[in-house]
Amino acid sequence: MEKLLQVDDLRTWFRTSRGIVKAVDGVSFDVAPGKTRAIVGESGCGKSITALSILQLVPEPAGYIESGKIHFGGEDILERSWTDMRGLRGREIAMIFQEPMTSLNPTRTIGWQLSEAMTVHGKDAPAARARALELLERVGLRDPNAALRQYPHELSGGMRQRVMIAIALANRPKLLIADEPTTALDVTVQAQIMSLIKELQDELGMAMLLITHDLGIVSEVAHDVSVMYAGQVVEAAPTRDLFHDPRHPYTQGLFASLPARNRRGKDLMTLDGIVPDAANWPTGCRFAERCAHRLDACSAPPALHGSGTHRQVRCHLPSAMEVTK
Amino acid sequence: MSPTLLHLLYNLSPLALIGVAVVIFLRARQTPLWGEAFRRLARNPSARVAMAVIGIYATIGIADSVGWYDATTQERRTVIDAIFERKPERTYSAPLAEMTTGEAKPQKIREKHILGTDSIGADVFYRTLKGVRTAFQIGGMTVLIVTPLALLLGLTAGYYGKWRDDVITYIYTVLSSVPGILLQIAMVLVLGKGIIQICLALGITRWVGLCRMVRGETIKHREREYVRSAKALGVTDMVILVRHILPNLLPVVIISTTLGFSNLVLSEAILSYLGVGVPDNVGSWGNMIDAARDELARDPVIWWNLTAATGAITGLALSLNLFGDALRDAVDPRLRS
Amino acid sequence: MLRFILRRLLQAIPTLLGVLTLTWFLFFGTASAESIARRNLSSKDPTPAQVQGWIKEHGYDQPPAVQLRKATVDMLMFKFGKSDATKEDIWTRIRQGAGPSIVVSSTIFIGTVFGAILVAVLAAAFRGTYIDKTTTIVCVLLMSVVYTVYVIGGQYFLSKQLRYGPIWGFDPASGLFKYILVPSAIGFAAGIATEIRLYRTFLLDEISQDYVRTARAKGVSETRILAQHVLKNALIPIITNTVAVIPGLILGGLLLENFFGIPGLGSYLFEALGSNDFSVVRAMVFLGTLLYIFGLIMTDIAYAIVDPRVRID
Amino acid sequence: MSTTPPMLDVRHLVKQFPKRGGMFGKREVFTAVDDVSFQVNRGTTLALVGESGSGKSTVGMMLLGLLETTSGDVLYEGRPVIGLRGPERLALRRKLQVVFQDPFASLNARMTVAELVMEGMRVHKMYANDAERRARAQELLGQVGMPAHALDRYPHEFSGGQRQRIAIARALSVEPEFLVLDEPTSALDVSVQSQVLNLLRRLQRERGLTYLFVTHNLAVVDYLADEVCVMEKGKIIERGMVEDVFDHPQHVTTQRLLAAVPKVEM
Repeated sequence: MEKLLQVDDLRTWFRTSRGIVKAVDGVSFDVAPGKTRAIVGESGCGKSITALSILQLVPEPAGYIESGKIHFGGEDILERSWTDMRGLRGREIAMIFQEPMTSLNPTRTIGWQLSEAMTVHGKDAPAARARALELLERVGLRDPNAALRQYPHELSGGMRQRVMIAIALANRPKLLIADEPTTALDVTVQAQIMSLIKELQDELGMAMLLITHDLGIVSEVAHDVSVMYAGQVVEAAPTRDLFHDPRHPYTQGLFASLPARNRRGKDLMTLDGIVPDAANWPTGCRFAERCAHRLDACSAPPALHGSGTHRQVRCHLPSAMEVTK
Repeated sequence: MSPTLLHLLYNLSPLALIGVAVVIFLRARQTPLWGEAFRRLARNPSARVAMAVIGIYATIGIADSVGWYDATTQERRTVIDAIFERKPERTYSAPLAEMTTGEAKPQKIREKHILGTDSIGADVFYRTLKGVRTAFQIGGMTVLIVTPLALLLGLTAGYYGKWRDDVITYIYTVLSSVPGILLQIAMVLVLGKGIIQICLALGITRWVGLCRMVRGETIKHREREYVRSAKALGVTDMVILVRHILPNLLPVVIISTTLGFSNLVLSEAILSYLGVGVPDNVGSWGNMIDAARDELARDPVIWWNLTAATGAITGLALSLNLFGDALRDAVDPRLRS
Repeated sequence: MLRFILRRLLQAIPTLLGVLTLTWFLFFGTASAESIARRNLSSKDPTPAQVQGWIKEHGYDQPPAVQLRKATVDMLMFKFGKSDATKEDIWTRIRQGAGPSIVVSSTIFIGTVFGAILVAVLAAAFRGTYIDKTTTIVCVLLMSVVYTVYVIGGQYFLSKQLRYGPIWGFDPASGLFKYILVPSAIGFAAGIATEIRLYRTFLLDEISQDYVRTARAKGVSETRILAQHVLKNALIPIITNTVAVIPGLILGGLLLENFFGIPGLGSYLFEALGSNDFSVVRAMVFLGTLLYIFGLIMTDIAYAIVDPRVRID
Repeated sequence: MSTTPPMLDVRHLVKQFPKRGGMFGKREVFTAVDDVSFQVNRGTTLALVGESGSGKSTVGMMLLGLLETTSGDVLYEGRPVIGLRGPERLALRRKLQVVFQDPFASLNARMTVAELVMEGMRVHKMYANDAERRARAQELLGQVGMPAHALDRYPHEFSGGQRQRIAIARALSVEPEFLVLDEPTSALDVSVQSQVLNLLRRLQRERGLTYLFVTHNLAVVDYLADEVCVMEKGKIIERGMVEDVFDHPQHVTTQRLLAAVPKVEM
């Protein structure tokens, strides 16, 4: 099947006082049209930087894309200049962020910010205004007419995230990048927002790249998952396969460390040690230091085995390599 | 006490000051924040130049603070006096001039006055050097008034809140409502001229800004979890203020003090110009600039007196500003990763 | 809004009372009438009779209650009395001086604020580049020069050498522009650096906010982000930082006016300083404070207008 | 049916905050905690759950005396603790300790780990001298799984999970009986969360600690807690044994909360 988004060997690095921090260091994945790919990983694994790299929104001047290819609709959009990217941002690829409280301009009305998303892409102001009302209604704001004239601080966190969704979907993008869209919200609001996103995704036939650390959300929403660790994808598979049968020791550890009723009275699995320093990745397998199944081979960097459509694992263990055949 | 002994004691004060500074520096270098900040400063070229310049000024100031009792003139003479004092000429001469003008018998003065003499014949270079100590005295003493006052009141108001906060906020609102320069003028007018009086006037008007900042920061820190967990352990308020909150405020306090110091040096010149500054018999850049006003109006123009004072004061203020900026960059947590 | 303004005015009353107490303390509490008289009398060693005569003539012998009234009630009624030195009516001089002062200082103020916003926006737009760095260095340099040097040097070069304007005097009838050009230029040069630095910080604080990233993700151009998003938000601290000084513009510039012979309130105060004229200084301190408190109230109102997050009820 | 009195008995606790009002307006109040009562038995874990703004953290702060109560009583081992002053309050503080959510904010960055862990012992004049306290601090760090060389380092040199262990060691330094755990794992990644949860479980087992676990994470409650109180808008709307409440939620809010948790299907 033709891929909507294809990221190849992406490297996004940062110049810092400690040297070059290789936050994203050779990440590859793809997103099929209308489908959802989740990127999961713990804090500092590079998942958010990966998302920002796609829109070339990595915080400059410290951050830069060192190498890699990002194909969107067949075109390598890394070739585009920053200015050329503007036509793509918000129109073809939209993005929503984690912090609904700070992601909206505090001194502009909701209507203004929503209309702007359309007028910068050529829609005339009255039409944008009309569509803004329609969108606010669609994302479930109680009084969309009033909301147009309201300022962000007058809305609750959940409502603001709905406005962010409306802004993102204003131009019917082909791809939505959702970077931890529900992390800052209460659990009941999380559920509402996630189901709204899913609903709108189906309605618009849009593809989604979901960045999250919440395995529960992944399990409910994503078709495919890529698990990131230390700036790399360590395992990728269709969601069901990955959840039923995680192969990488890190993924296995992640699942085994989840607290649950049936683990009461027993110790949870832990991953001892800490993530290595991004300014100084180990030369071999980056997980080796915390891995319970470490082999001699692990002092050499493992490749990402397997095909893109089924399962890929970055591990030297025979049990991990076997499934990729 | 014999004058000689008095002067010896007098000499100890700058040395004690240096000693305290060295001890503080060495202790600070042990802590991760300041240790890292000093390393960053040492790497920053403009900070290095600024520190070198400040060091030169400080050396001059200290040399001018170490002296002895001269039995013949019955006055105190300092190291600077001994090395740089020149006999006044009868009238002005340009920098490195061959001769003074207006003399009945022109005498050779070459290399006597490298920056020339002013309209009454005083050596400009010597006067410029004498201004250094005054500048440091005013800056330093004012800082010694401002910082403890602002810290004490700001921490109290911010931490305890309630009526203490109301009273302190009221006091500084009233003080800051009077435009600073007017209050300073009024105070010196009432207290009379003198270095201590200027420091008092500057101190009373300057502590408000720092106090307001300290209060705001303290309120922020008061709500932080580390303060709460200390309270839960039973740590007393006094210890929380001194051991927990104060060290976290020090970076902003030190930076604002450094930048404030340069401002104080400049303020002295303005106050002296307004006639409410340093007494005329004390060497100060403000007084030199004041005198230069007439020297520019005459013909031929005497420009070197103004230029020397301006150069000296700008050099010091600029170095302090650059150093303060570099220090801010060095401790700014946003730049840390 | 009316309620808000009213409440804010009421809140200013205790501050005003505090200031009145402070001025009273400064001028009547600490300095004895005799010392004031001695400083004002021209002869070096005045006889006790001369001193007593002066005290009586200038009303410093009145009982404390009367002096307290002079320092509070009379001040609030703008009854400043007569100058100690020249015996002119202070209020008349203040009214005469306000005009010239406000012309010069508001020219400087407007020029500085708009100039600083312009430069700060440029520096922020090119943040991190040599344009930004040069601006910063020039600002630090400008900030390190004493104000008096700006005035003395500026007058010497601009008026005396280049003859862009008269060295002395103020005669609006023969063309206002030429009289205010050089003083304004000097005031502008002396004041702009601090403002640029401040505004640049405000702008950079806004640029690093999350909503800017949202705007970029929407496809908004950098120019538009700066103009429509960042500037609007940065204007809030800019406005609230500048509004407070607006009423005080009436007081003019102490040094600048004196130097160029502009007969404003700055000159008046300068003269009063030279002649130890306590009554004038007292009146000016009070007036300055009143204007500043008024400025603070205006600041709060401006805040309520420009920042939608501030609730005024 | 236990006959011994509960270790902690909270009765009709109320906390009201004044709303921001003008000088003309009437003094309005916001009730953050509204008539909350519960008991915690020795050696057990009571979870206080609810969404943000439900008042759960406010309850914790009041128990610790970090926030004044508006009304109500708190009995610790049968003795009232509200309004205690001086030595009695200090003695209580030894028994009741707290671990906060954010290990980056709860450890003063300007103090070394040794200073942090020893501070409480100094306050309560435990052990004869600093050398003994230091030895004890080292022992405690070992118990929470921290290396010995951690003593002379500063908090920023450690990861989030390690810092949380330092915070736990600091709380344990005064040998408390009761710990208020205020979202102790919310700022941590799952793989680190499990380390902290295991540690908390072990400490409870070994030292017979009693926990009040304030959290919004229902999975953690399901794993760790014995009893649960569900809070909404300052009130306790449902309480009971975790299994009962989670399997048969009575209140509609509890049902909604439970339904909203995304399930990991494996």
